[in-house]
Amino acid sequence: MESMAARRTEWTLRKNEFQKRLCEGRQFVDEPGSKTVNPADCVSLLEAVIRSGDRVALEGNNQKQADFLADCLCNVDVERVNNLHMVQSVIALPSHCELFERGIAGLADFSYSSPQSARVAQMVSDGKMKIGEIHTYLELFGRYFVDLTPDVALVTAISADRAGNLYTGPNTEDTPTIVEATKFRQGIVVAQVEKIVDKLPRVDIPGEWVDFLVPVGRPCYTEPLFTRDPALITDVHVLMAMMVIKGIYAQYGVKSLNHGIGFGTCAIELLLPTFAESLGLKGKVCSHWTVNPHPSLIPAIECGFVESIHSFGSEVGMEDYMANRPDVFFVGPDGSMRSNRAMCQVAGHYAVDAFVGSTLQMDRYGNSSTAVAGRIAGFGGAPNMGCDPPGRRHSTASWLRAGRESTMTRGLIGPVPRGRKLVIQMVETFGAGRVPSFVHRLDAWTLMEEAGFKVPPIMMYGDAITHLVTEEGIAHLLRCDSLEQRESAIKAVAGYTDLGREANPKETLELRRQGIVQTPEDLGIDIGDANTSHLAARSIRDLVEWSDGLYRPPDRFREW
Amino acid sequence: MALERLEFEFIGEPENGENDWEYLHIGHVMSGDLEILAERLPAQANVTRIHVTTSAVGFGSVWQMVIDEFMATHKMYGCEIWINDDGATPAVVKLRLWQLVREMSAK
Amino acid sequence: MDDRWNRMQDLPFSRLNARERAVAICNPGSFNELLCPRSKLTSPHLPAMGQTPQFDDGIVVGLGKAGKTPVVVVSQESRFVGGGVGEVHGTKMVMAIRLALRGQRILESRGRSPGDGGQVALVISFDTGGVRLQEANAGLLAHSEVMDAFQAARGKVPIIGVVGGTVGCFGGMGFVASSVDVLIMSDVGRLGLTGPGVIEEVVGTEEFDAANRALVWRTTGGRHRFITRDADFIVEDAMKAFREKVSEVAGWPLKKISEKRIIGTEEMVLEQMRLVGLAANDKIQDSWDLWRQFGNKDIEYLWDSDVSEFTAHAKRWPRGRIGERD
Amino acid sequence: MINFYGRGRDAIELIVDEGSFEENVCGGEKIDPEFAESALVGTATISGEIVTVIANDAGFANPHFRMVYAGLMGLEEGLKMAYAVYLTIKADKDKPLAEKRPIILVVDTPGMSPGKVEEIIGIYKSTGAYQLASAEARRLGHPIVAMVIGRAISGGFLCHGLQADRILALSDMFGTMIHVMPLIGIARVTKINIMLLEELAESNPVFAAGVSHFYNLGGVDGIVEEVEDMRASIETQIAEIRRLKAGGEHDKVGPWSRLMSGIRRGGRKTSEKVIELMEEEFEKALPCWLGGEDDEPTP
Repeated sequence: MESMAARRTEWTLRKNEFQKRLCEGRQFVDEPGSKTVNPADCVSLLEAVIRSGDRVALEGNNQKQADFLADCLCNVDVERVNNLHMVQSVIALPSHCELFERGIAGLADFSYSSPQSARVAQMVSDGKMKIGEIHTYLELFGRYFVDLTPDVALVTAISADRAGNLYTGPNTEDTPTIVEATKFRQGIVVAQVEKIVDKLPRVDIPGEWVDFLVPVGRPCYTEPLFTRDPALITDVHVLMAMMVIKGIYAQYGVKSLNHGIGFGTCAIELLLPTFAESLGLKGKVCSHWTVNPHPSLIPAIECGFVESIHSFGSEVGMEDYMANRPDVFFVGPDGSMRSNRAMCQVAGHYAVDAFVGSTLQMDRYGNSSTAVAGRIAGFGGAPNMGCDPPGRRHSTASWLRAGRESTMTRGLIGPVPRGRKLVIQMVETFGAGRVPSFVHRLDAWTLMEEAGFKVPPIMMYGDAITHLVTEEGIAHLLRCDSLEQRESAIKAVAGYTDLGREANPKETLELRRQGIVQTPEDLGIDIGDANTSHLAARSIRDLVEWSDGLYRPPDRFREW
Repeated sequence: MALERLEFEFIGEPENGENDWEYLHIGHVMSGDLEILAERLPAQANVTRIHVTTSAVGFGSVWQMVIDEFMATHKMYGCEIWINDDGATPAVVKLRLWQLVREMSAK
Repeated sequence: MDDRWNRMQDLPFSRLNARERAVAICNPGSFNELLCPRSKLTSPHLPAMGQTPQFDDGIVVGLGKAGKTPVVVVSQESRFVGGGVGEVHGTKMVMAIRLALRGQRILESRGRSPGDGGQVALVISFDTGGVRLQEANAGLLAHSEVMDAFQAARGKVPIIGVVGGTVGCFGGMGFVASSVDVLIMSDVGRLGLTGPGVIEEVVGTEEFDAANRALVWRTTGGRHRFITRDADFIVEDAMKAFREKVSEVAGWPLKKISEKRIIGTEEMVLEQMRLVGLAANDKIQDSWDLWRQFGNKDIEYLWDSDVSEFTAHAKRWPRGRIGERD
Repeated sequence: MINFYGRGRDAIELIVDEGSFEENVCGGEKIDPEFAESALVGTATISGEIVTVIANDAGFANPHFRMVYAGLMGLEEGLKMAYAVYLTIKADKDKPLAEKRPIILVVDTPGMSPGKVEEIIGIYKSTGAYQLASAEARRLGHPIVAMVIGRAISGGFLCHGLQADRILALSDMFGTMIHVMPLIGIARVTKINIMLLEELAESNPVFAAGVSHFYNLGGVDGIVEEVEDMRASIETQIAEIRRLKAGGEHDKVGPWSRLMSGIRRGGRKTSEKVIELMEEEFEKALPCWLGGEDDEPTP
């Protein structure tokens, strides 16, 4: 026999390590056999179960935050616990940064850091934080099961029973993904909960997957990230939203979709019961959604536009409303909604006809970026929504039509029919402070140089974009048959920006004739009639009324 | 820090609408927005003067283009138009001008 | 024109602009603006500071009719420099009061008496943060002129205040709004002296978080002001509701209107001293503490109920009967 | 140079007859001496004539309201001053115009109390009440003279000072401060460059701090250059006010007269245009509004 590698004999190293840490941690439980740790002992607990250099998943979501555990982790003895490798969806709280400032953590792999973007950039430039990679959510979740499996997970739930079963309520978000990755590779799972109860409404995480419970006595911090006050929607948003509805949704018959959180998409949602209804689109468009429970969807739901909504997370104040609309939302036997970021990301990636987002900057190729120099904000989930998944095999009418029109990409596979997801970007030609949105060079390049990234942080690559919508019109980029034509179409709707001023009026007319570019006039939309009076709701209060009082907006949005 | 004042003048045949208006006023001066006051000149007048007062200095050429487009589209000859602008984007300027025209036809 | 008037009646008051409010609070077609945008009488001070002026300087003044009563209407525009009172804005308001009084004298000279169209009323829609800082001194002086003109009008021209805009009524205009005969608010309206941001700066975020809008409204909003009787009426945030209430009140006998005042006599000062006594020594931490003292039990219900239910169930300050500082 | 910040009592002594000031008595009625002590009210004589004195004593904080200190006017302070005015009116209610006693306002306040409880109760009523009381007393014939000895700031000045018939101020030399907000604050809130504001302030009195700016706007009727002149200046003003009121010229005293002074002094030129044009348009609109003289009342 040729020489062979020595056979491995040890098979339970991780398990042994787990047992050791479990024992050390158990000295802090309130009574033998219990999983409950007094909040006052939480720092000691973390010092007992976390080792320097560990990979730690600290639950940081778009909405709910394991804020108490984050604070405790900031207070561990840095001599004992340091050099941690943080893996988390969102760097959201000041305490998430504090870990790096104090030297407790050194390396981060994450998806999104917009709430702390300036501080993250500063810490990177100061050498306090090293970034492994910035991911999309699905990528990061994928890596939890490959090469970024956490040693310790610090998660948050609403309540637990003594056996450790967790009830997450509507904001389930990342908890199942993190706990599954950690626990099944013999990691330690610590959960902060508001309180411990005898009987849970439902079990979101089985008790045997949870090692320690910290009853904090208050709800964890939860950000109402997807609440947009309709009062802030402008007439320009309404104009662009009308164009999307009439020029894209109606034409393609977009039934399933994901919306970003901009005011443009908010305007679309609020025009469904009015403008879209008047076009006879009810039942024909926007019936199935993979979005967070945007309060601005309430009027469309109430008018019967919406059949189903699956969500990444919940939204503060929407709990009662969702519980009372179980035909629409994914509601458990207990009566409350359950979200799941991983599932919803998969759905938004593979199973929808269209994604609509907005961006800060776009170049002549249609590459778009929200990157701003001096800020590291990450990607979140948008790139997974905003792309055509090559793995998709099922068909819908919208998908097929978009595929037929995709002149340039169709050429690569011969005569085989194939569909395409619509990826729509809404961009005002000038942003806040009259900064042009169309640029020759994206700020992402500058950020790449500043932060030492290998590629510029592009949110959506130009080849993914099928439609660009500005106040000047729609560019049906998928209908272009050459790069030159795409560029002309982009310039044709780039208005009075430098890039837009390069447009050749004759060429623009030809693009309009071919239906590649459509102005409001081409679509039969009167610019002078685009105003917010068309919105089904024009204030948070209108939304409350639409919901029959079931929507209870967070205090910061109640202006009456 | 001073305001910029821009003047534009157009000459052409007024369109024969049966609209019955003396003056129109829309909008508010607030960050990123503007007010427009349009006053009708005597019936035979074929000149339109547009007076822009803006806090955003140095955008004269963009104003020229937006207003050219407006006049080319709507041919509002025979008016005096006053604009007070607090840094509106071209998108907002255009929208307000078009809203003015709609207001006119509603009168 | 009446079409537009009709449409405005169905809209929230808070959403309309100052001119629309002025037009819609009067009988259809009756509003006649003085110093309308065409007069282009703008602030000479803002341009020097690089700030764009507005043709009406953020205030609409005019003559109209509310029900059977001729009214002078003043309506502040909060979209323009926060409704701030500058030189032109302030003088327009002062003049409006003086002209209302002059209108009243003209009617009297014609031998008309209240009841046969012989009573002029003044209606002021406040939507302002008070003094416009760019013209701070002129704005401050204008406030004193307005207060003096109010006193001159007392017992002659009823003054009806309306607070239902998005900014509300703050700064020196808070004094002015408290000095009217009858104050009508919606629950969107706010009345106070110091804005929430400044209070937060002074007392700290722990005690007063200006981003907590519910707290801000609880402290200065229409519901609270109705309970403390600073507002005589609370109406829905609807143009129609405001118009109907204004028309109704404008037609009341002068004596009945004057009885609604909360300040302006020695007795009222003593009453207010008793109300203030309730709050001494940090006894009141939150407006709801006061609501409870007046006998309100289900506070959350009152807070979330619609305006008609709120009005029916809210227990208000019994005016002078309780309270003494201990 | 001396200043009178927080020295309302000292200033009173310089103005009234020596030893004549009796605290917490107004129009013969007593006021609780422990109520709102920084609102200093009382009765004194000037050259033998009885006057009511209302002043700030910044030395007292209000133990019951923690945002009332350093001369800030709180809920109780405004009401107490208003009460003092009403007691004054009551005491002289049967007296002829010429015998209505003067009210002397000694002004040194940095403003109104900003606080949560102040908003819950509605501090605007305290100051509103004081303004209405002052305007009423003035219109009934009481000569009211305000003497600004230190700080006359924003809402504080509005309620305690600006309703007077005449306003005197010690000159800038005494550190007298009259303004709504210092330039640095205005720059911060309006986001206008401070250098530009400083430059504009030299020629335009409309926003900048200072006694002379207020003088040009009409907001101050006279500037007193020497401390010793305060008393005589006040007496002169009282005599002048009496003369005007006796002649029925109520618009030549008080806030409206200051607007007119502002126009004359060139500080409020635009106001003049507003007044003219509004009167003109009003006259034109009258027939449509109230009907012609011979019209029947319109239903």
